[in-house]
Amino acid sequence: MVTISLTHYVMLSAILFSIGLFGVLAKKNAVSVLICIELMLNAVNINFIAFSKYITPADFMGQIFAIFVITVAAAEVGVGLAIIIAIYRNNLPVDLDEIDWLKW
Amino acid sequence: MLETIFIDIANWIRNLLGSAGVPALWNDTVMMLVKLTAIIVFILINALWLVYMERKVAGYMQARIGPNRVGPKGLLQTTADIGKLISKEIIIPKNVDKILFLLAPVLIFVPPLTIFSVIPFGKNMMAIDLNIGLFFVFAIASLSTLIFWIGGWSSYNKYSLLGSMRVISQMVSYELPMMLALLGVIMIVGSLNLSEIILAQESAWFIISQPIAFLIFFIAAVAECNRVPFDLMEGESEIIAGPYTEYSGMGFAMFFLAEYANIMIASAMTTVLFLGGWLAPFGLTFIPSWLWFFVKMYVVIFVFMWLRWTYPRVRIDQLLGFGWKVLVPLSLANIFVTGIGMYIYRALGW
Amino acid sequence: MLVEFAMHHAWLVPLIPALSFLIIVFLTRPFEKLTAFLSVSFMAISCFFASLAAYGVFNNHELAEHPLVYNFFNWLSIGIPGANELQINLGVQLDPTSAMMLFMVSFVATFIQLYSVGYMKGDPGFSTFFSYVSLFAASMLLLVISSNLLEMFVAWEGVGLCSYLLIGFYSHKISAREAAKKAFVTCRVADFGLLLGILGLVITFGTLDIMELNDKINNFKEYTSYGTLTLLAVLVFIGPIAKSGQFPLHVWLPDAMEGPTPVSALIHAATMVVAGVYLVARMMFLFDAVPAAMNMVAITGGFTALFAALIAITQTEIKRILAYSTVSQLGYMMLALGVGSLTASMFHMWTHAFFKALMFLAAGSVIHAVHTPNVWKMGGIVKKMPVTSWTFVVGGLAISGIPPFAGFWSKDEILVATMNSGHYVLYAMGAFTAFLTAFYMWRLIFLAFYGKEKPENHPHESPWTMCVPLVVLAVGATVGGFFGMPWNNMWAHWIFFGEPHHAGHVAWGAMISSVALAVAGIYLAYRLYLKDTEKVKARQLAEKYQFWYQLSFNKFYIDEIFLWFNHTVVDGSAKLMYLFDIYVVDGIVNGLGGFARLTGDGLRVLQTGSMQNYALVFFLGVLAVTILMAFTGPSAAGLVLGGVM
Amino acid sequence: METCIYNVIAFYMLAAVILGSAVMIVAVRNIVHSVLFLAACFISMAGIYLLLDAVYLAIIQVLIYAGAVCIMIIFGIMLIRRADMKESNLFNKQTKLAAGVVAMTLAVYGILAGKTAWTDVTSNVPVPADSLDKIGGLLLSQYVIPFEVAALLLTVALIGAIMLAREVKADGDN
Amino acid sequence: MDNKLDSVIKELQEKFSEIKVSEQQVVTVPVEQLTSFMQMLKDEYYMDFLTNVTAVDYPSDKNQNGEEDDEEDKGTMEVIYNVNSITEGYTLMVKTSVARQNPKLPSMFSVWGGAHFQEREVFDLLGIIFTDHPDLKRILLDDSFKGYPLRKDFQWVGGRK
Amino acid sequence: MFGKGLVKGLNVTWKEFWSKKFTVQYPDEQHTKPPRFHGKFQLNSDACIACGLCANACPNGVIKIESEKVNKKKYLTKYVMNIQYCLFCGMCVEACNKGALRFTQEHDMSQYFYKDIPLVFVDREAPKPDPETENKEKDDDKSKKAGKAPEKEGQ
Amino acid sequence: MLRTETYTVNFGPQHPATHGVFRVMLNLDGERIVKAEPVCGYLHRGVEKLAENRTYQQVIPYTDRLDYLAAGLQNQGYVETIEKLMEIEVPDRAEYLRIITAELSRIASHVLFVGVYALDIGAFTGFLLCFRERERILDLMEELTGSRMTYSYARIGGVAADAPEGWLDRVEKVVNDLPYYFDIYDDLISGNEIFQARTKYVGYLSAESAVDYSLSGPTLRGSGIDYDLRKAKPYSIYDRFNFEVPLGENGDCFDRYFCRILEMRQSVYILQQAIEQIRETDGPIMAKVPKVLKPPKGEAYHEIESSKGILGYYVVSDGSNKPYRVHVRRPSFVNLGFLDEMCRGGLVADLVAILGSIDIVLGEVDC
Repeated sequence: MVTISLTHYVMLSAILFSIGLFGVLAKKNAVSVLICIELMLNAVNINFIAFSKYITPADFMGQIFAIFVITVAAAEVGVGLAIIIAIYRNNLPVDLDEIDWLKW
Repeated sequence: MLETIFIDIANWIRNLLGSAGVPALWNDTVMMLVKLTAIIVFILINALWLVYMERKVAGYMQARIGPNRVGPKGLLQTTADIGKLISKEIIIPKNVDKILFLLAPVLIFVPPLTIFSVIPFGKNMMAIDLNIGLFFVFAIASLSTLIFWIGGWSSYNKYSLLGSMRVISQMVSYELPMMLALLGVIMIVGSLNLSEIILAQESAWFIISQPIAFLIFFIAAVAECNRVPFDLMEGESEIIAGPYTEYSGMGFAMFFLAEYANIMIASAMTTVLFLGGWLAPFGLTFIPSWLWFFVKMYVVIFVFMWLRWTYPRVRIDQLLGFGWKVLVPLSLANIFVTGIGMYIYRALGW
Repeated sequence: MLVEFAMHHAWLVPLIPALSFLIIVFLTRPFEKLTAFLSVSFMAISCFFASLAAYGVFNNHELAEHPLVYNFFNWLSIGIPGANELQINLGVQLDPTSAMMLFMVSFVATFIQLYSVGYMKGDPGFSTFFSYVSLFAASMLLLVISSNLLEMFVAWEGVGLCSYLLIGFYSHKISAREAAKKAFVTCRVADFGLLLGILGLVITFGTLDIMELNDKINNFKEYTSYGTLTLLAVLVFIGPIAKSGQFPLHVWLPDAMEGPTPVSALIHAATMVVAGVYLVARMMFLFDAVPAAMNMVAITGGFTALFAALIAITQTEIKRILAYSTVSQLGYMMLALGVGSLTASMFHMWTHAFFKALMFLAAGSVIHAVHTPNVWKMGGIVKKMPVTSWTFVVGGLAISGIPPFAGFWSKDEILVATMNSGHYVLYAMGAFTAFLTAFYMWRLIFLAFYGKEKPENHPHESPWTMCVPLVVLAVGATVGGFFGMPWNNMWAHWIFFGEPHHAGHVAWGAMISSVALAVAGIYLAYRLYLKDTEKVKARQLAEKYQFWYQLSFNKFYIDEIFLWFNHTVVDGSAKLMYLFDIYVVDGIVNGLGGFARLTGDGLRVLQTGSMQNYALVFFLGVLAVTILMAFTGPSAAGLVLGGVM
Repeated sequence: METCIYNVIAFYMLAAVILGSAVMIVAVRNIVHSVLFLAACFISMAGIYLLLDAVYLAIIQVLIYAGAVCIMIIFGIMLIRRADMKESNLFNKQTKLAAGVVAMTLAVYGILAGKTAWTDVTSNVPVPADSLDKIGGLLLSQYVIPFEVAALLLTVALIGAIMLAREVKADGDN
Repeated sequence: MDNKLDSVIKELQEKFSEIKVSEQQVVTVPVEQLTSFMQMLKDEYYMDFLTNVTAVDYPSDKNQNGEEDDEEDKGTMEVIYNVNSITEGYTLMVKTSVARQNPKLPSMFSVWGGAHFQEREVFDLLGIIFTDHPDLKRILLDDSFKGYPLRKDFQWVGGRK
Repeated sequence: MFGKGLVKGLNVTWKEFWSKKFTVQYPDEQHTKPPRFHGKFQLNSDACIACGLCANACPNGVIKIESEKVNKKKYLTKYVMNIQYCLFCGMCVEACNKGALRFTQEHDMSQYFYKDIPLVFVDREAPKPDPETENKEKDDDKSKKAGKAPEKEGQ
Repeated sequence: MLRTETYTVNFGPQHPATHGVFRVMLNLDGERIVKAEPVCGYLHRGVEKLAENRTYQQVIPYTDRLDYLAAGLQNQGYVETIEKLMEIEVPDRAEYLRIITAELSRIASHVLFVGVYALDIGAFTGFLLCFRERERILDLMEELTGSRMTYSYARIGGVAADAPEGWLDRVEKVVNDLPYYFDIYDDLISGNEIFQARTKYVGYLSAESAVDYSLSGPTLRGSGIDYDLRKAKPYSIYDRFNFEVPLGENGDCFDRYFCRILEMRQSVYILQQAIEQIRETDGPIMAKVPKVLKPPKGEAYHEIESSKGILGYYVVSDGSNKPYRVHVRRPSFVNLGFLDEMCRGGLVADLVAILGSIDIVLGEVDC
């Protein structure tokens, strides 16, 4: 009988994380980067919950941590979008390629 | 006998399958499928009937008699309409996002159908007895926002876009007071399980102990269903038909029917949460519980229709202002008062 | 049954006004009548509960020594559970002292709110005012019943906030805004001391619970030294100095008269300013353990009493006179505490609450009617406003210490206690203050209520909502003292520290002398301000003692001294610091900066400015570290990372 | 641990959907489609959570991610209008470099995951049935300070977002 | 008609000698004085309500077929304003005429906002140009329409057989 | 009190819900038309003298009349109403001195084909002038005129 | 409110809220209106030009088709202008019949307005209930004139036909019933808080700008200007009736709406008086006018108070049997001129409320 073990979840999370990372590094659109960050956070969440179930099922540490991750993610999206909108509002480009004001 | 008729049928099928030598696992699967299919069929038929009912109610309230030509008393009117709509061409305008445009009417039925799997129609009559059923309902219901938006956005039409933006802001704003209003109920019951909520109303329905919550919930439910006086999404005198503007044929019919499915959910939830679900009032238990449920549900649906054919439409800023400035503080106050009330109640031990 | 309920749910007393605050703020603000009704009725319910609780407490003698303490939930737990965990509970401590305060505060607050219905009519901020007052009452009541210092501190700050809001209620007036700021800042300065004291207590004794502290301080040698304890006591006392308007931080109190009159009555007569006294009373065990601190309290109190009375005799604004009188009376209370008589202090607080609230309200009524606060511009009001005037006269008799009015009994009690404890100088100061009190108070009465009518004033009696509280409080000011007559000594039987006093010991000498002083003061005022219709003699006296008059009239230039201090000392040192900063500190920093800039110029090619580019490099780094750690073993990684991991 | 063939099937199906839609999120050229794939990804992630006996988190996932975050992003996109939605989600210049880094990350991650002996730490205790009660209790007792901090964070984020996205008054007379 | 109006017209005649008054109390004003005249009507006689603006085409030959060649046309166009006074209760018809060849006159928009649409309509149907009008373009007819239909020489091509 | 109007509105619709309905099931039952109803036209071609007054009165040029002179008398050969242009103002009926043109109560004038829309009342050949009957007709004419007059008054 | 780029939306020409083929070009910032430019002419039929090629009587049916919702008023306006031109005295009975038709038309138009306005705001039931009452009035008019909407009833010098037997009694019955229905409208529509929230303080029109922009009718009176030609310059026989001119206070949509409701009540009052008086008036219904009308050379401008505002006819005669020039001063058209200013800064939904409240009829706007 085939079973699903912790490794499966960890691998799923790894692939998801990598896809998200690729998006963060390689997409032009700032919103898209935000989306990919969400993907990465979700990958982390999978790990948390999988560990919670397989390693410490009784004390729910992972699940609670995941809840906090979700909270932070929601806050991050809100602020991130607000920043992007503010940039757009000032008639500046939203493409990350062209945002280089960090340069000296 | 009548009380348990549906459960009996289910058991009979289960026994039949069992005696036919189907393994337990498969038996469960089949049973689940049967239940869900029954619910889907029920909803679809009900949606058809509700369209008819709406037209009848509207007619009667407007000094006319509504559909009366197709079938006895016009009962088959909606069926005929659907038949017509199916046979009509689905017009796909130029420049629309074709896949999403076609996907939206299909997806729009998914959330209501999913939600119905946890609603208790009668004593022990629910497809899935979920521990956090109430939460589940809201989680799934919040998805339909996205689907309305897909429909509106993909239409490539300014009215549709305006309508879909309205949908989003409206549904997002009213989800909040809706949930906050229910916190009072949840605090009293101490559970998110829908059957437990019903059972907790044995002594008094929550409409009596939580009248403000009921009012807020009902108003928010009307808004969530995009019904008058909150039907800004369609607002035919302003933005033609909102997200539905470009839909024709069956695509439109799907949206239309989904609206009724959503009304059913809203009224079923109202019934479950505030009107005692399938509990019989005044000890009239000889009427089966599921019948009570439907009676209550239809009363609520009637009120929905009654409102629709009475009130004008509010404006978008009034709608949002009302949600955020009136309903949200009121629901918070309700939670506060409920908490204090519960504490005093327990402290006094009355 | 109901009494039992009230005692065990004393937390309802502050909660009800808090509830009314919330309801007013969120729901009924637009509906003024509803707001007023709600606020007053909630306060009345609260008062009803409070009186029930007080009744219960005074019927249960055990509570005098073993207060009823219960915690209704665990508020915070800091630290590792089980080990050195600090449990802070939201609790209630009910003993005769707090029960008395509970009753007094809610009673006075109820009538003041009722009075405000009439006073604030037509004000655009009507509802806001009631919400503030409700919140204020809630905070004060919470302060009274709290069972631990943190809870008390929260309420203390709540009271401070509300007083800020209320003093600055007429925020369109610059003076009101300034007064509010002054009150707030002055109190915050002192609260810092209090907070330090509380922290010190926690660190030293590991608890904030008042009863536990009591036990632990009784044998403080196990925890700390005498010196530390003295320091803690002094720190704790700093808070009350400002809050209760003791010298030298009393400056905010007279200015605070900018608020609406009911606020003055509520905050500056009956409730908030006595919070400091109450805190000291609550922490009596702490001060009692340190005689030096005790003496400090006594001297501060006595000096404040005399000092404020001296200022009061030359003031012209009716509310300012009352304000300085309040400061003076608070000095009395502190004095009583300092000499170790909790009984006398609390007793004076009780009587003072009645007569001072009464006088403030009556003064408000007068100002309301004649539209000027200046006593010289009033006169002969007694004919037009009989209720107000006569109640004020009752207040005046009470504060001057004329038997059988309330003030006499309590003041006498304080003086006796002072004498008994052997502080003869303080006794003399107290006695002189009593004389001054009678003088300035009757000066006020004669100037404002009697004498010639001024033609420009058209006073008229106030509406019933304003009169009823006056009458009720006047009755209180008359009979309030009978609880503590030396013959029955009911008061001392209940509220005491250490051992209860015993009845029968009547100090006739002190009593007679204080009455004589009071009568002398009144007579002097009569001669100067009523008999002499042109006030010639008074003017002559002022001319003659020009220096002293000016000193008193300008409040001994305390405000100016503070200003001077601020301008010279604080600003001067700041200037020095500035010079140090720009030459020494900046010199170092600029030097470093120059170096960094040179380096940066070389390295800035690496700055692409693109966020994603940085992220890429960052991840490369993470990757490298991971590989190092995972594939080479911890030691090698540690080597590379410089022992960070 | 009850192993059921359904779980296996469900896992593989959900994983396929998740990864498929994740790839699409990155690959698709239209940002709106990207968001919709994101929603699909989130919903199937909720399925994974169900498999992991985290019912509460599954619901939270749907409610917050699919119901709120996606909609928020859509709102953001709608506010940032651009001429052609169809070309709104392109790759930048360092794509190839990024692909290299990601491939390395994945390799390292994979090797590490494979190397670790998970079975050693795995405990065979089933997840308690009343997880909701437990989580609620823990959140309000042991984790109350993080909980409050999270609440504070959300408030701060809310206010910050409003301040950032607030209408910029042109000329000050608008 | 109205005594009040009579006196007003008399006053007007004194102030503007060039105006002509017909039997029906219709005032004809030369184009040059139109704006100042109207402004005065509004400011001094409280004629605050411009009811109606219209125009009539009078080709020289009055031949409605418009067959003679236009270049020699010496005809005129009359623009008619009906002005009411809500407060005083009188009403006045003011006329002015412009040459048909070059139909131009100042817009009344600066005096009465109500002239906006009505002048646009007159422009649309008769081709009279109101200078200073803020937005003078066709209002009823299509932008691509040729000619001005209410001129007498307009020939309509098409219609039902 | 806020909400009073809302409740009143609900009350109105609730009352209407139970009130009498006004629907007329059209093809089955029909409203009775008043006598002056401007319905379909009817021409009494015998009474018509082809005078053309109706055609002149019509604002829209709906009526087309052709007649031929037969025996010194106008003989109506064609009477067509292009009813698609008709305003149903009733000017023609008013204009008819002979009472030949009338309104009926019939209102359903829809046709499947466009060409069927015009009402063709008369479309006939003029009879050959018959010299034999010419005199006779003259007599008839006289008698007709005599007989017509009271008839017209009756209308 | 988040600021976004403005974008243009074509509101119409085919749109449920424009009451016909009418277009408003909206510049929107989110849902806020930056500019609203009315574009009309989709229904332009050239009535003024047509009239130049018709005899004086033949123009009457065309006037019906301007404001087809209150055709009686249009007929009256035109006919009275010609009478003024030719100086014809109209018999009393004809005047009464004209006034009864005119006021019935006014009520019919206002009832329809109330219903349609409710529909614009989103209340469907009010729309149909209003139609029920309108139908009763139309039945009466059908009985009198033979047509339900385009009456062509008035004739130069009188009216087309006398009232049928018992007609006046039926009119009286309907008229007496009407106030009951107005109460229903008040309960269902005017009193509704949502309706009030949608219309109050929306589309503000100050008295000054209303006069400046030549607005008329209830639109003008909603802003508090007491200017009703029936009272200010009584034409026909309006000086024989006793009635009041209802005025608004705030000049918002609700006032404009409510003015009409009150005006209907006043119309009922006028009708009651008119029926009472016509019963005592016998006589001819036509003045003696020649068959072929050839008015003397000259011109005439005459205005009446129609249901939408001041309806003026300007007719120039050159002595022939056809008018040389006919111009119609259409209230709907002129009232539309202020739409942009009223809408600016409002929401899309406000546009619907404002457009509804000035009660345009496209037949009239486009002429």
